[in-house]
Amino acid sequence: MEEKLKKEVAALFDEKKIDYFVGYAKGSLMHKTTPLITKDKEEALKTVINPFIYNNLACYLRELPGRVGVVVKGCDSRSVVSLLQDNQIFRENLTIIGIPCSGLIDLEKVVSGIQVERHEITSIERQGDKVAVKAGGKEKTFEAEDLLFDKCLNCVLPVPKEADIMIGDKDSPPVNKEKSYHIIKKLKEEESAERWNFWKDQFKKCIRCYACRNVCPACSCTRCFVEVNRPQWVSPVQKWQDNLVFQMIRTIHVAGRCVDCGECERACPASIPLRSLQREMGDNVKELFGFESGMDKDEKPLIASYKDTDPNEFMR
Amino acid sequence: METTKKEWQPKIVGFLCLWCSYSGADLAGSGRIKYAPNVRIIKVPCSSRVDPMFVIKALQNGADGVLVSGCHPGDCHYQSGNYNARRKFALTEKLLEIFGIDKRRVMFAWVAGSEGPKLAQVMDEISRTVKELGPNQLFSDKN
Amino acid sequence: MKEKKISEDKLPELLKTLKDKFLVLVPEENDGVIEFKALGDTYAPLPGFSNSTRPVRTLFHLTYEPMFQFANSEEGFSLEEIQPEEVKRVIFGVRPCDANALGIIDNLFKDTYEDSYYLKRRENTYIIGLGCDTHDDACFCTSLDVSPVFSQNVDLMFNLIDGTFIIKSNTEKGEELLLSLSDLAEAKDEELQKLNEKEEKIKESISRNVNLENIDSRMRANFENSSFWQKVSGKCIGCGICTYNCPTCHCFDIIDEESKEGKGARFRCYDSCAFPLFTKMPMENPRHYKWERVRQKVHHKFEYFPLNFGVIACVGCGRCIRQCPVNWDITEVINEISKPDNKG
Amino acid sequence: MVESSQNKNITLYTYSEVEEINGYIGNFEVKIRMKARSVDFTKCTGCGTCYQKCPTKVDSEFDMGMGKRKAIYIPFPQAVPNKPVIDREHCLYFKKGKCKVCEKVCPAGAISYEQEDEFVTVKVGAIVMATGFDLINTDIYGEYGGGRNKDVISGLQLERLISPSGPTGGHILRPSDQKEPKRVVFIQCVGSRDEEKGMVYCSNVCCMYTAKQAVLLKEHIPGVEIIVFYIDIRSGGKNYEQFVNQAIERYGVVYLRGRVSKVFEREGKLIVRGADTLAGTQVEVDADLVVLASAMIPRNDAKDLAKEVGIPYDEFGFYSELHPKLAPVETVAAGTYLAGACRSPRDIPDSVASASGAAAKVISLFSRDELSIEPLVSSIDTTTCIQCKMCQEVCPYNAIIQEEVTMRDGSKKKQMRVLESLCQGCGNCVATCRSSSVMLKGITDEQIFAELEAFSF
Repeated sequence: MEEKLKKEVAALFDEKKIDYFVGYAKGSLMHKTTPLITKDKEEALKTVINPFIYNNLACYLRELPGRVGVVVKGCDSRSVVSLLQDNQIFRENLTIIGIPCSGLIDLEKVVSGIQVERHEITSIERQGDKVAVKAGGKEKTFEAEDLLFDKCLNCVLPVPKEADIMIGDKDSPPVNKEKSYHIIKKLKEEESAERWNFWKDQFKKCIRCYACRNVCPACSCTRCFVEVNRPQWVSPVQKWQDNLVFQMIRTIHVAGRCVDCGECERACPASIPLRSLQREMGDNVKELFGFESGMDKDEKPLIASYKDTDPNEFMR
Repeated sequence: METTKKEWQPKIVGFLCLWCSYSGADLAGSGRIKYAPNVRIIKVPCSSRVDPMFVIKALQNGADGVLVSGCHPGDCHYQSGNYNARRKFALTEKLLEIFGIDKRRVMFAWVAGSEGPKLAQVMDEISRTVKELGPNQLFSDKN
Repeated sequence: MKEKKISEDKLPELLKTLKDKFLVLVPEENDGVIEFKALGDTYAPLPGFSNSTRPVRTLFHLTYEPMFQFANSEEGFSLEEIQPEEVKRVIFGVRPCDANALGIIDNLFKDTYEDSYYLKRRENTYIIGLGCDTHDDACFCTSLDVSPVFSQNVDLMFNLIDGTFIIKSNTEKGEELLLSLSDLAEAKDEELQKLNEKEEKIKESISRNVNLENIDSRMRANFENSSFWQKVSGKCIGCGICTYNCPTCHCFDIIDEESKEGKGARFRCYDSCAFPLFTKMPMENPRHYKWERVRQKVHHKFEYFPLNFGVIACVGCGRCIRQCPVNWDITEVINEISKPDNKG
Repeated sequence: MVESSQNKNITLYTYSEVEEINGYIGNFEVKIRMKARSVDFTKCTGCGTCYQKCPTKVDSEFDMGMGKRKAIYIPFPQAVPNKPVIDREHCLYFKKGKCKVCEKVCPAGAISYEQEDEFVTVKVGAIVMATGFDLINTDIYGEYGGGRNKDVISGLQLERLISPSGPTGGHILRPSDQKEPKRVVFIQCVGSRDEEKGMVYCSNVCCMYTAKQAVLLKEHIPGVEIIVFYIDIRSGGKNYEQFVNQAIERYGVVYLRGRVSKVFEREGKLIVRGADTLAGTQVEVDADLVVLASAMIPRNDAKDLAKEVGIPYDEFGFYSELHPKLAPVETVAAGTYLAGACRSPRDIPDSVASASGAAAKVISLFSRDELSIEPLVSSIDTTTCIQCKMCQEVCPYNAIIQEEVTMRDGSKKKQMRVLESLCQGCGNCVATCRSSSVMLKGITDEQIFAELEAFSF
């Protein structure tokens, strides 16, 4: 797969079809990958594909001038479509290289599974439904669904829909809705006051680094509402109240754009389960309006459109 | 004069659209209809002017409840504003649920300019509900 | 004073005795986040290399803190200063890199303007360092002459050698603390020898390395190289993780929060050069583009801070690499600048 | 119409439809579809040979289906322009590919079967909506025959029967057997003031035209008996009350206050059964002709056009004025005005008055070089706007555009702009903008925020 991708990328540069290539490269930390953004063909050939390509590269597309070739997984492709709906990027400037995804391995789950630190793990290999992990003398085989990111276990679109080039065949991660939803489910069963207290405690940890926002392709504003100071919607002082209000409003803003790529949660240095917020909002959006983010680039954005038949029961 | 301790009264912010709900309030007034005095009204041109941010900010500022009201679907003075608004309101309602804010603190209503009695009813209803829920302590640093 | 020692299993007891006089903070893990928390019933050491998610400086230079309260009423304007809490603290388990970082930012907070909030907390806090037994692939302290087993900025230094903690006192405060702990045996020379061996071993095994030769002049020469900065900043998403969780970053903003009836407070809170609003002025933003902001961060640490205080503002703790959502790596950037073929 | 067709400042587009409206007050662009007439008007002299010779007969729309016209036809004698058009749906040539009689007989060679719809885009400064009305389909009233009986007709059909250029040449002959009726029954409020089946409103004109038609019938047919079933007589208007009184007193038209419950056929007669609520009795009369005062309703495609223009309409489809008292011919869409029955049912004097009002509004608009508008309009901060165009999507007035501007350094850049002349200040765009780049002057976020703060909880 990697070889095929390299061939395609080289061809795109040779045929002068792209100015920039956005893909993944080996990271500077064991097992991790890092985004690769380059104008240089030779550098672009360092691109890799493995079960650790977690970054959603769609978040770079707005910044890049000219024609861009971008590697997308299914969820990322939805982000791209969503950005197209929002007029943030233009299809004619994009060459979308799709990668069917069988799920991404969550390194934190590997570490807690094998009880060895990440940098000491020598190899992690996906073999169908199993993942073999080797560390020092230890060797352990896991069920894939125990090591994949929660979001992957309920993937809506494993194979990118909007793609110009496809690398590889159909592929999809195992489905385990229960596991994917464990936090959401637990919270749903609680009384609303308990839920509030849960989030209150979570946002006491928040340091307002805005990694959730900056890593999110759906957050496409150049100036976020938190940076507005007349009026000051959200105080820059990192009190939990304002941290929480920031995330509440962000949740509304990305409703209808969020594709459940889970990047917000992965990026969060305070380990706040942000994905469960966004995912539940996304599920609500689907239930209320039959709208699924990033599926059809010709669809109008959620908030810019309406139907006469939209839910009305909640109104007095 | 005052001998008994005053009963706690909720403070509720009401975003009312100028053309329907606010006229409804006018009508209720000229019709001498009595209703709870707890809602402080902020007049907006259209329910579509109401950003979900307003609702959240009102709660953060300590409002015990929020009422948002506009023209009935199809009756919007600005043609389709309330349809757009309805989507935002539905999302806001879900947002409250997800974060664990009691949904009963926030009420969305359609009140036409001719519906003075309904406006009064809505005002009474949210005042009563919020009174039962007690003061909004959500954003308080205590507890 | 000669190094003392205490057996590993006696440590919880030792910390417990400290608890009577001090607020004892120890690292604790919760949901993958390691934080310094008040010691509970007992101390449970964390396994392996486990540095706190946030550096220890966040306990001195708080994320936000009120500086004074004000009120404007009919009786007139009143202002009440808010001083930091007067609590004697012991922080146990500070890694040498983070302790070193405190020494670095002391320079700033002690400079022309003495920052009472920071300094008072420094004064009231005993820092007990804990030498590293291991490290991960983001660590590069050795490149910055930080020892993995000792720091000049701890009061006491603990190092585990074969089930025994070797305790080295480094300051008067440390000695005072050590004296208050009854009958600790003295460490033997061979144990100290083993400690040296351990240090060498860890130093050797840290493979991440930055080339800091002539770094200041190289940085200066490279400053105008916008295409270089544009390239290296490409994948940065501009979040504040690396600055907020950096042990030497210290930028803050001052905010007045006025609430109802003219009452309010002035707050100091973290700010990050990664944000577009950082030091933005009414009409002009000195760092309009992402690459300019990334450059600011790197230059501040490796050029401006050394220029002002004679020390590089980096201790190689590796947090900025470890926690970065896109694996942006400052060591790669510095090494790129240090490459002989980098034209600058 | 003839007069206006000859005015050099008026261009009439007949047999045409509005396809698309863009732009804003003072600068509308209207795309008009000029339907193919299949007759070259530059050649046609209007001699009329073609429609005399055309073999195909079709029910005449103008005569409300009571008369016939040809497949090539002039809709009515005073039509402007007075030149024929081919009805392609019924023309034998278009249906079967054979005939071409009109082409053969046309002395001017004006017939052109190949003609296609043409489009023209005109730039106009203002738009007057004058789409008129339709009549409610009285077939829904089963008790009045449900449209099965030919001699139950509408007021408009009777109007054609009375007209000298109508299907009977002005002789009042009932449709079923072309006999002169001896007794005519008028039923008022059919579809009007009827919450159950019809429209809740009063159609305004029926009382008066019924009185007029009754008088005309009396004058045309000596000895004709006329009975009018009514709910109440609404004759507000100059000289209207006197006119009705005259019909009753001088002409002897019989007015019975009461509802008709049933109209049915018995032995070649129409039996009208109803109540006389003043006498408190049931009445049953036999009539030769029954005339229903059907409700006026908006044109069936009025709503589609309103959506295109961007004006609101009420639950029935009548266009909404800006203000019922103070701005009855204006609409919320700046530069768009209302005339006639498209706003509500009205008679000729009222239609003329509103049309004059609309014309006067247009003239006063055009007489100024600058426009004064409400100051509560939106504006966009182009430095923070990301041009997601959500504001444009939600704007009901198409008041937000993306335009290319030249920057100070000469480079071109696209940016969004609010057309202040169109913006009505609803604020939908403001609440939709995620980056708070849109501001509604006078009702800014800052002001609302201050109101929230001022409540001081």
